[in-house]
Order: sequence, then C-alpha cells, then structure tokens
Amino acid sequence: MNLERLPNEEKLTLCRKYYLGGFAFLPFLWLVNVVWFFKEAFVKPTYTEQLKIKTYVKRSGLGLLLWVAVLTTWITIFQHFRAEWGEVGDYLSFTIPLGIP
Amino acid sequence: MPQGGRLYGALQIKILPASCVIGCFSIALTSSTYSHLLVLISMTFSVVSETRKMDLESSKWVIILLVCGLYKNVSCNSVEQKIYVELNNTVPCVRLLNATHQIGCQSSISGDTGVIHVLESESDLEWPLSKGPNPPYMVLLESSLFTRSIMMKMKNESNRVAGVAVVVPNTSPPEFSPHTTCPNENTGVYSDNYGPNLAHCNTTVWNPLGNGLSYEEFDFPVFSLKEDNETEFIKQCYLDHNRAVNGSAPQYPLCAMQLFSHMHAVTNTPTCMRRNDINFSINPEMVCDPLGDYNVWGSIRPYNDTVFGHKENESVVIAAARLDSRAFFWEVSTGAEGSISGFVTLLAAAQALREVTHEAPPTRNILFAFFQGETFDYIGSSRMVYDMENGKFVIDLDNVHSILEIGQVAVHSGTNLFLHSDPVSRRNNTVNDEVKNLVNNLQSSTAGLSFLLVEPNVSQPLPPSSLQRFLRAQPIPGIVLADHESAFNNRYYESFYDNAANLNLTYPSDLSPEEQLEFVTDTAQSLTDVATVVARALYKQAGGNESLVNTIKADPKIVTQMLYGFLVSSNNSWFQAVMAPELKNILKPSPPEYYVGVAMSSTPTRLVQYLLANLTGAVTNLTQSQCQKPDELPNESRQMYSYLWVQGIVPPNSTQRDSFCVRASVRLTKAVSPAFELGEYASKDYSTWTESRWKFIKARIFLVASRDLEMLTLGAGVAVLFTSLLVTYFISTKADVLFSSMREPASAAY
Amino acid sequence: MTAAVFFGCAFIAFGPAFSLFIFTIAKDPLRVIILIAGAFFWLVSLLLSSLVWFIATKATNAQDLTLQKNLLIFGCIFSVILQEVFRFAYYRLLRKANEGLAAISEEDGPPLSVREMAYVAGLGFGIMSGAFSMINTLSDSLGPGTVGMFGDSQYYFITSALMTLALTLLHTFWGVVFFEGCERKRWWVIAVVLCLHLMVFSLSLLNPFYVGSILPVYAIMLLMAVWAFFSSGGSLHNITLLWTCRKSNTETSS
Amino acid sequence: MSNCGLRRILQLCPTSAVANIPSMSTSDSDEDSYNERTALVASEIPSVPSYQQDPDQPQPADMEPRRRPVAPEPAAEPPSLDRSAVEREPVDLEEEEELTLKYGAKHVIMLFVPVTLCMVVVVATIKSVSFYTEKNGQQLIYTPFTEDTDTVGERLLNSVLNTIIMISVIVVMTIFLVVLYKYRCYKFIHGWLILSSLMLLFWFSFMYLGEVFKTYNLAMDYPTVAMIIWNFGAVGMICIHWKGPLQLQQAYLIAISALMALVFIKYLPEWSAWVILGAISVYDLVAVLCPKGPLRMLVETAQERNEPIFPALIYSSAMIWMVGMANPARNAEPTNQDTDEEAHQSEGSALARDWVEPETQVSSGMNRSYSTEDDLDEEDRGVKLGLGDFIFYSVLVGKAAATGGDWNTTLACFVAILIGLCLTLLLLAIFKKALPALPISITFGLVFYFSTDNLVRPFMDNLAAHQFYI
Repeated sequence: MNLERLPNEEKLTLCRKYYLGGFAFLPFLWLVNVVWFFKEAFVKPTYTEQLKIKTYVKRSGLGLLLWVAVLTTWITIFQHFRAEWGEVGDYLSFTIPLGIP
Repeated sequence: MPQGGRLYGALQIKILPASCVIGCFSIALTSSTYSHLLVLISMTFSVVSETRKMDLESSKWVIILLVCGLYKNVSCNSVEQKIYVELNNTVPCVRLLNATHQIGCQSSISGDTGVIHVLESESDLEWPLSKGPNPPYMVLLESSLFTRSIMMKMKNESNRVAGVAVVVPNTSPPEFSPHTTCPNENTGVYSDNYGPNLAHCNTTVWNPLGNGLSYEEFDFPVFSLKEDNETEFIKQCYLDHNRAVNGSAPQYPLCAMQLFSHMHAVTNTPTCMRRNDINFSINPEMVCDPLGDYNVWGSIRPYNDTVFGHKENESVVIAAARLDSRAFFWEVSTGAEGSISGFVTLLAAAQALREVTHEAPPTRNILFAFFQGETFDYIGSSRMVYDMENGKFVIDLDNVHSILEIGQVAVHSGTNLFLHSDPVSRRNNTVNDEVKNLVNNLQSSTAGLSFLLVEPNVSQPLPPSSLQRFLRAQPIPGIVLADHESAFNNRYYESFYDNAANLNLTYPSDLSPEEQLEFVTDTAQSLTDVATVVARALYKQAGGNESLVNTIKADPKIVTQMLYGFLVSSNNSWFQAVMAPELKNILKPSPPEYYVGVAMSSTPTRLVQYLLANLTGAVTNLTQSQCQKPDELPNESRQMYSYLWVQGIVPPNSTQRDSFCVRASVRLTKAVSPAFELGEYASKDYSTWTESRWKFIKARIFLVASRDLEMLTLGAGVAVLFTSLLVTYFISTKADVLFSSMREPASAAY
Repeated sequence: MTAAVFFGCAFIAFGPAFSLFIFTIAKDPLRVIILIAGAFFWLVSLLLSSLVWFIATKATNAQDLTLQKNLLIFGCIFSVILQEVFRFAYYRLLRKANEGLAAISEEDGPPLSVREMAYVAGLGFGIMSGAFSMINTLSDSLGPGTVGMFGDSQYYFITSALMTLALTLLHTFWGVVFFEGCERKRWWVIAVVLCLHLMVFSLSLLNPFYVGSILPVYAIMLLMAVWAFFSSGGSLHNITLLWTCRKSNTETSS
Repeated sequence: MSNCGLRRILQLCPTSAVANIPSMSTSDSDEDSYNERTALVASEIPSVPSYQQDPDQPQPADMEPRRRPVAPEPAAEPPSLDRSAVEREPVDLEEEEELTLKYGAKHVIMLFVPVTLCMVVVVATIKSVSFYTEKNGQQLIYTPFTEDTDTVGERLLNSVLNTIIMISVIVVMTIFLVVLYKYRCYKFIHGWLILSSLMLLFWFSFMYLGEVFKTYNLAMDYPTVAMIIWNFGAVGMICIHWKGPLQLQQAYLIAISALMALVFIKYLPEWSAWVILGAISVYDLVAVLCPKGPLRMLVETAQERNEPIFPALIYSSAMIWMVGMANPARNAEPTNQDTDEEAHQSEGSALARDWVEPETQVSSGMNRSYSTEDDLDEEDRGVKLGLGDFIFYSVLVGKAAATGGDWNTTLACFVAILIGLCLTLLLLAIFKKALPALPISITFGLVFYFSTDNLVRPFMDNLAAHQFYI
C-alpha cells in the first residue's frame, strides 16, 4: 500500500503500531518502519501528526541500532569461543561446521 | 469511467490463482509435517547402532551416486575435459579419531590445490618448503622418500605444502613400517599395576622399524598413486611445465594437482559422537562411525547360541587369530604376514581336525576364534571378553581352559617358531603348569617337521596379541605362537608392503590362474606344517586320543588355495565354490581389503566365515528352501548350527553349479568396541577408534594460468565494460542527432 | 584467483551488450519484449539446425572423426543460413505488427521505427547467440584450472570472450543492415549479410590460430559498424553536427 | 481527439473535461479524461452501454458495469450491446490496441521482473546449495511411488500415478476452496491461508537457512537463527496479511514462491516433476476456461462480490489495497470521497511533475494514475499473476538447472517461459477475460528443456570444443 493514499491520522496509527510491534523482538519491523516513514517524518512539509511520527521513527531507529549492536557482539563472541566451550558450544549450535573444531 | 475500468479490468490476469497455490500450500503443510516426521524417525533410529550402520551404508551409496552424477556432468562438458584430468587409481589417507586424538589427513572443504613438485631427494625439499617461487606446492614423493623426517618437515616447517602424493611402487623397499614401535601400547594387559617393568615395551620393542607415521596428524591431504601410466602422465606433465631449469622459476602455465578429502569429524571421538547425536536438522548428518565388524568363531562341538553364560563342567580350548591389519592409506592394507599367515594356519588346522574330532571327539571343546579390529586396540577380542564377562556369549571366562593364539607365523627355511607366554600370570603355579603342559603339547607335535618350537627367555612380555585382553580379565594359561623371538621379523608391519612378496609367495611364471591356485608353494608347505603342529597340539590340549595324534595332517593344497585367494585373487574357482550365491560379487580379481572399516561384515569376515564352515562343517542334502528354514525339519536346528547355502563347483562338462547346503557350528558375533555399547567414548581400557565421514574423495590435475594473464583478462574486461558503457551512453543521448531520421525513443512518446 | 578470469571474460563478452541493454532497451518495455522475442527466434533457429545435425550424426557412424567434423561444419553452415531465414521471418512479423500499430497514431508515428526494431531485434539475436556460445565456458573458467592440458592454447578463455563479443555486435549490425535491406527491397544486402555471416563462421574454423581468426572478424565488425551507422540514417554530416552545435542540441533536447 | 496520445491527454484533457462535461469534473485523472474522450466519440450513439450516467448513479449500482465486462463471453453478448458494438467497432479496437500496446507492454515488464527474480533465486540456490539437488529417497506423500525402478516402463507408470494423485489432490483442494468461498467462509479461508503462509515463512525458511549455512560450512547458533527466522516470518505475515510497503509485500510473495518451488524441486522425483508440470498446465486450462471450471467460478464470484482475491495467492503488479480490510464494498464510499478531494489537490502537482521530468514520467505516471483512482478500480488495476504460476515456472527452470549439467538448458527454459508469458498477455489483451498462464509457458518450457538438453547441448558442446562460432 502507498502512504500517499493514507490520511494523516492513519499514517500516525500505522507508524505507531509498527513501532509498538517492534518491541516483540522485531528489529526488522523497526527497520521497515524507519525506511517506510522516513520521508513522511523528515521530508514532507510539516503537518500535525508529523511530530509524533518523527519521534516514533527516531525511537525505532534507536531500537534497531541497539539490536544490531547486541547481535553483532553476541555473534562475534559465539564464533570466537564456540570451539572452547565444547559441549555447550555444540548444544548452542544450529549448524556445526564440518572438519573444523 | 467504466470504459477505462473495463479496459484495465481486461488487463488483469487471474491465472490459476487460488486453488493451485492453495493446493501447493496445503501440500507444503502436509509435506513439511511429513518431513518433520521423517526427522523424528531418523533421530529416534539413529540411537540404535544398526540403523546407524544401515544409514551409513545408504548414505555412502547416496554419496557414490552423487559422485557418479558429478562425473557424468563432468564427462559431458567438453571444455571441462579440456581442462581437467581426473585421477582414478588414488587412495587417500583418512582421518581416524580416538578418545583423545585425531590422526590421518584432511583437505579443505573445497579441495587443496598446489603446483606439482616431484621430489628427487631430501635436500630437494627446500624448493617446496622455502625456495620455490610459486607456492603452495603439491609434493609428489617416490616411496623411498616417504619417510618420517620428510613428512614431519613438510608438516611442521612451512605451510607452503598443499598436499602430498605418494607413488606406491610394485617392488618393496628394504623396510618400512608406518605403525608405532609399540603396537596397542595402552590397551594391552601390561600397565603400571600389571607387570609395570614390562609395560610400554620397556623390555622388548616389538616393532623397532615403526616410524609412527600412521599415528600422525597431517593438515594437508596425502594420497597414494599406483605406479601406472596415470602416474607417468603426471610426471610427464611436471617435466613439461614445472621443471625448474638450473634453479630459475618455470614458465606459466604450471601443472597443478587438486586433492579432495575433506573429513567431517574433528578433535576426538567424544566430540564427534556427540555431534552425531545432537543433530536436530532436517537431515541429521553423521560425522563419524565406530570402527567395527564381526568376529568369526566356530567350535568342534556346537553350542546353542541362544543359551548364554556359564556352562557347568564345560572346558574349552580357544585357538585364536587376528583377521585385520592396516596401512597408512585407507584401503590398501594387505597384512600378509601380519594377519593372513596366522588365520590361514588356523583355518588349515581346523580343517585338519575335522575328521579326527568326528571319530574320537576330545573331552574338551575347541573353539576357533578369528578376531576383527585387533589392530585398533583389540576391538574384537575385547568385545568377546566383554561378552563373556557379561554373560552375552555362549561360554564365559571360567569355561576357558587355555588359549593358543597364532600370531605372525611366516616360517622361512631354517627359522624356528617361538612360544610366547605371559611371565606375570605364570608366577601363579597352576597357570604355570598349564602353560608348561601346553608348551609340551606343542613341542611334542613337531615330530618329523623342519622346524622347532622354542620358548624365549621368560622375562619377556607377550607380543601384541588378543591373549592380552583375556589376561586383562583373568589369568588364563595361554601361548602365542609367532615367528619372532623378540622383535618382529616382519619388516613391513602394518604397511602396504606386507603383501604376497613378503611371504615369498612366488609362482612359476608360466602358470594360468587356475594352475597357480593349485600350485603348492614353499610358503604353503611351511604353513601347512605349522597348521599340522597347531592341530595336533590343540587335539592333545583338548584331551584327545593320543594314539590318533599323528594321523592329523593339514592339507597343503587347501593352504595354498587359501593363500592364493587371500593374497593374489579372491575371485578364484575355489572361493566361488564355497561362497553363497548372493555374496559372489564380493570376490574381486585382487586380494581383499583387510582394514576393519566401519561397514559391517567386510569381505575377509565373510570369506573366513564360509571357509571355516566348509572346512569344519558337514555337507547336507537339504534343498535351498530347507537350508533357509531348517527348523521345520526334524533333527535340524538353527540354534545349534548355522546353515549356509553355497554355490559349489562347476562339474566338468557342465555349466550348472551343483550348489549344496553346509551345516556348521560357525557363528558371527559383533566386534564393536564395548566403549560404544557403554557410551564411554573417552574410555581408557576399551578401543575408542572411529572413522570420520567424508562427502567425496577426488583427485585431478590441470594447468593453472599465470596471475599476470588473469589480471590482464580482468583488466581488459573492466576496460571493455566501462568504455562500452560510456560510448553507449553518449550515443544514446545523442541518438537524435546522430541518426537524423530516427525519432526519439518511443518511451518518450508516452 | 580465477574469479578474475571469470569476471574478465564475462565483462569482455557481455559488457557491451549489457550497456546497450541498460541505456537503450531497458527504458522501454516494448523494446524489452522485442528483444526477448528476437532471442526466442534465434533459439528456435538453433534448435532446428541442431536437430538436423543430430539426425546427421546419428545416421552416420560416430567413429569416423573427420566425417563427424565435416558434419559439424555442415550443421553450422545450415544453422547460419537458418538464422538469417529466421531473421527474415522475424522482420516479417515485426512488420505486420508495426502496420497494425501504425494505424492508431499517425500523430507521432509508430511507437518504434523499423530501424529501432531492427536494432533491438539484432541485439536480441546477438545476446542469445553470445550467451549460448559463452555461458558454459564461462562457468568452467571459474574453476581452478585453465585450458591446455592437451596442448590447447592457454588463451582459450579470453579468445572465446573476444569472439563472443564480436558475434554479439555483429548480429546487432547485421540486424540493422538486414532490416534496412528488407525495407528498401535491396535483396543484395541480405545476400551480403548472409555471406558475411558464413565468412565469420568459416574464419572461426581457423581457431586456435587466433591471429588468423580474430583480427579479420574484428575488421568485418568495424566494417559492419560503419555500414550499420550509415544505413540507419547516420552520416558524416551528423557527426560534424554533433561536434559543432552541441549546446544547441542540449537546449533543444531538454 | 480519439487518437490523442495519453501524454497529450494529460496536458490538455483535464481542462477540456472540466469545460465540457461538468458531471465528470468530480474526479479527473488521465483515466477519466480518457473515458470522457470516448464518451464524446460515442455520444452520437444513443444505445451505448450504461457508463455515461455512471457518475450520477447511486453508489450500489456502480458495481453493475464492473461486473459486465467480465461476466459475458464475447460470443454471448446481449443484442442491445451487439448493435452498438458493431458501430463502435473501429474506435473500440483502436483504443484497445493502443492501450494493449502502451499499457500491455508495461504490464508485461512488470510481470517479467518478479518472475525473473523468482527464477533467479531458485536457480542460484539450486546451483550453490547441493541439498536441493541430491536425492535422499524422501518424497512427498502426494507422490508415494518411487522412481528408482529397474525398467523405464515401471518408472513411467509410477510417475504417471504420482501425477494423478498430485493433480487430484490439487483439484480437491480447489473445489473445496471454491465451495468455501461460495458460502462465504472467509474466516476459514483466511485462517487456512495464514496457516500455510505461516508454515512457509517459518518452517521452509528455517530449512533453507540451515542448508545455506551447511553449504558454506558456517557455524550458526540457535539464538541468532531464532531471531532471524522470527523477524523474517513475523514481518512477512504482517506485510502479506495486513499493511506493509508494496515492494516488501511483493518481495515476500516472491520469496515464498521460491521456497515452495525449491521444496517441490527437492522432493518431486524427476520424471514425476515433468509429468506433473504437463498435467497441471492442462488442468489449468480446463479450470480457468471451461464454464464450470472451479477457478473460473472463483474468479467470477470474486468479481460479482467486488472483492479482491486473497492477497496471499496473487502477485499484483499494482497496489493491493483491500488487504486485511473486512468488507471492501462497505468502506468504498468514504475513501471515494477523500480520494476525490486528494485528486483535486494533487492534480496540479501531478501535472507540474509531469512537466518538469519527462524521463521518469513512465513510473510516476503509473503511480499518479493509481494514486488518483478510487479503491475498487485500484483493485482491478495492474496485472495479477497467481503465485502458483510463479511456483511452477520456477520449478521448471529449477529442475532444468538441477538435472541438466549446463546453463544453456536453463537459459532456454527461461526465455521460453518469458515468451509464453508474453503470448498469454497478448491473448489476454485480445480476449479480455481471465486466462490460464501456465499452458503456453509450460509447454514452451518443456519443449525447450527436452530439445535443448538432447539436441542443442551436444551441438553447442561440440562447437565449444572446436571454438566454432555461428
């Protein structure tokens, strides 16, 4: 669906729902929210709901960054220590590479 | 308004919309549940070891098919044929794991490629290791250079070696043994609390020639090439392209080789067995399988194989030999002296005992046991002892009266045989007396033979032998018959040179295969004598009738036939005659493979089973259907005997084999290390050897282009791309001017 | 490290075709369709010719290598002729479609002039023939090895790419010239195109003697380029015009 | 006037529209002005069908004309229309051809792109991830008969039996669905669709991810995988069944089609796959074209009710507007209003935009024309292609890539399928009714697969060996 068709309050509710939905461990939803509403929030000429949309988009972006940081750190830790952890590492692994400790 | 709507409506396709997709979706739904079901099933099954084996078989088949598919695709693309030459007669060195280590070789998952360098001498090694201008190198070794020092240099001193290919010659070097100097050091009987002064080969180093290469770990692939025109082709390729003239760098393109042997398992057995079990994915992947096979055993008097445990007033003399051997490479192990001399002798002895034991059965029973996987920390014997201890075998250890084991018995003219016994257990007088008695029985049996049986000085421990596993359990009087007093005579212990030539098994050149099969060689003659001694000794030991002893004679013809079948070609008329029809395709025009492996019931096991049945059993007149279901007949019982339907010989002037049913008390019992029954993958006293799995083994040679040419190609490509982009953009913008009569692109007309 | 060869050959072989597609075809859906249809026509022609070759090889004994090679050459010649036949068929088809369309809007003429169609169709032929002759070789060039185990030249890949490039462009130019000839009813043009096509093929028989094959082929390509330029309404005057009054163009074209 | 290109209409007609017929001025887009042009042409004829008085008709009636174009076959038109049709013949044809040409082409491309993307995903996976090509004996329960038999005859028989079972399953599913739809069990249908797409998005993407990691021998931990799958799946459900950016929705539809196709390629035995492909296209022909065909009934019912076909089943090159909304007919009214106002405001800017940037006017033109349509036409706008077609196209190309060793076969199948799609769209523009998209494409695809695999491949292989170029 395209946002041009949407009345502003619907835009706001949609953005808000996306923002709230993101809290269910859905950083990707936040990403979509940011990309999708970016123009609405920062490019379009101002209208009443724009302020709230802006805040939602900003918060979504923050949450997204947080998740990215968390995941990257965890993945680096796991890749580095998997072999040392031995059994625990194996039980944590979804795929275990073959031929590599 | 509706006009437009109509035209647009016209422009919409509702093509096969819902249904089929819904069909698909629901299919997807059920199919996924189905595959999930499969996953569950396979996971539950993979706990049971049999199914794991079957699973292994099937997966190997899948792999084979897959590889064939690859080859098909390869072979049908002519450009690929211009580039690559697949090497077919290669044998890799694969990765084995035990409780603590991994040994063997492995390549990276996409194969290891290196420029071929044929090593002339050890000093030449600096070219691949340091001097050569275009690393990495694939070093091609003559077998004379396949030594520990060179291999260790290549392993440790640099990472410029991508892999090694060893050319296995048809003539053996003076001496070579990749095995350790003290075989099965840690799982024998001798340890710090059992003859500590004898432990770890302190007194006698059994295999002084052993360089231990088989127990090293290499992080590059090592393949063996036969000495044939394929290898000649490789060398020619090297001479044409890679020969460095007086030290200068050779010109591109260079001849390179790529070796694929990517091993799945890693670290050690506990790790890989754990990873076998915790694979929840759609198609669980096995990474390693325990080494194992079946032990073959038969007895003079049959046992009911459903009644296990101790048998009252039953006393059994066990005559044992080992079935397996190994080599550095995966499936080229021909343990002529190491194992074949022993079990052929035992088979001949069993055959020699058939008549007399029917006429005058001895008071004690005689049990012929052929152990599999002894090379890898006594898999077979430790399993049989374990079964006896836990009442899973027809007899238990208390029923065992004494043990006579046939070790390496390649008697050359003038040499004697030696009777090894365990000094520690002989400190116990009763055991000592029994051992003396056994020694006497043996020595008194050599009347009229060309050699003597002598005891080495008592302070010496037992050589590596299955008897040690029995002694681990309890002191049992036993003798190991071997051709060496202290160190092995065998200069090729557990190597691929331990072949027919090592037993001096030579035939006159002008004989056809059939004549060779019948021709009685000196080796056969001497082994026959040994078999006679063993048979007589066993008969005495079992309390047989003394007067009949000298009638016992082993048959040289059978021995020579067996030697031919086990060492030259298993696909000969006699083996065909004694094998079951459904098993005739395991007979190959080459000697069988004595590596124990992970696939159950390998060729040697089957051969020995059928030979033992034919040599000790009785020919019945049952039909094939009766042979399969003998229990329906009055005085036949599956529990007492096993019934084997064999092909029989082709009588002259006939094409039809006259098959028959053999009834013998010959059984197979599983020879998988108890460690895998108990789940103690880090066990210290049982064998924990596992073999890694792999997807495919492949070797190919080709030319590699110079980096300059590649860069040139890339540069030219990029240049062409960008110039064309620029020119096209320019022309397309100026099209209206350039092509005067051409209108604007139609897209502008909308 | 042979990814370099892969990308190099890919850029050489398909770079020009790609840029032509990007800048002149992709904008206009109709052109895309005509391009793909052209590719389809070339494919059908190849199919028929390979069918003939297949029957011929099956009819004869496979051991006779010289005979097989002659059959292959015959199959190629047949294929070349068939390609030109299908080019003509495609011209007829586009012609019909074009007449049908011309009825609608005399105001800004047919949405595609015959020359554009000729160009697009030729490019379609070229891209498809280039792809079919190169794509498998390209996938092999990715592997670690290079050609030459059995004495072939080590320049196999790059020369293949160059020949493919030449063929792609040649097909384009042939398309333009061919359609123009059909438009003007100059049948000798068609004959010349056919002869040149045959000639290019027979030059490729010289491989792996590359100097003898590639240089003439590129000469022919340049000649065809010039011819195609003039036959599609270009002229020296236009070029000079291009250089002299560029800014006037920029003004008018906006 | 009747031949003024749409470009010029955009610039001129609106004003003239407002000037000429006040009744039309409520909503003026390129669309309406275009109709107004036809109205001028056709206004001499009294008995032109009802669409002139359309705007001043009450709301409920406005689904009348919309049903008409689809319901009657060209043969069985009411006589009143017949006469007018005869008189309107030349004009009508031209308009149709013009639009066929100008929009048809655009729509064809708008379908080419997603179909190509889907095929590319499938082929790339097939060529890189060996899991989808190697056989491990597993089969769908819909194809119970194994194919590794001794004789060719047996194999053929088994594959035919598999096909029969498979097709009958699909037929039963279809009829079941149509019945459900006829009796308005929307809840059930939507539940079904949501369930199946849920399964695709989570389970199959999970499988896919695992195989990809195995192929590249990467270590991956459960937390991360859970995170990836959960995000992918949840956002996918939201975008498909609720509201989301169009591009994302389309991407997800392509993705699930590709996953489905990969599963088929993995688990369908080779010959069965080919036979099934042939049979499904025949079935498609019947189901869509014959008057009692289930699909046809489905489509017609959907149009009588003015409802979109379920969004999880159709790839639409245009907006899918009604997604998730309970009943389209009800809230058609208000949206009509505000969109008209929007149209008023946005018209100027639209024209201005049209003026300044002629290059992008193709795309912007499309968007604008959509954005100023009212919902229900929005629904009908653009070309729609069932996901089933995506799946089976990809299955064909993927099988070609999996079984044949070389790329030529794959390429040939690809071109053949695209051409088939072209022809289908051409026929569509001629017949103006829902058409099956599989038969032509799949027939071409099969013909070209087998001929290329057996004839062209050896030929081109020989040429490559000798470096001949034709």
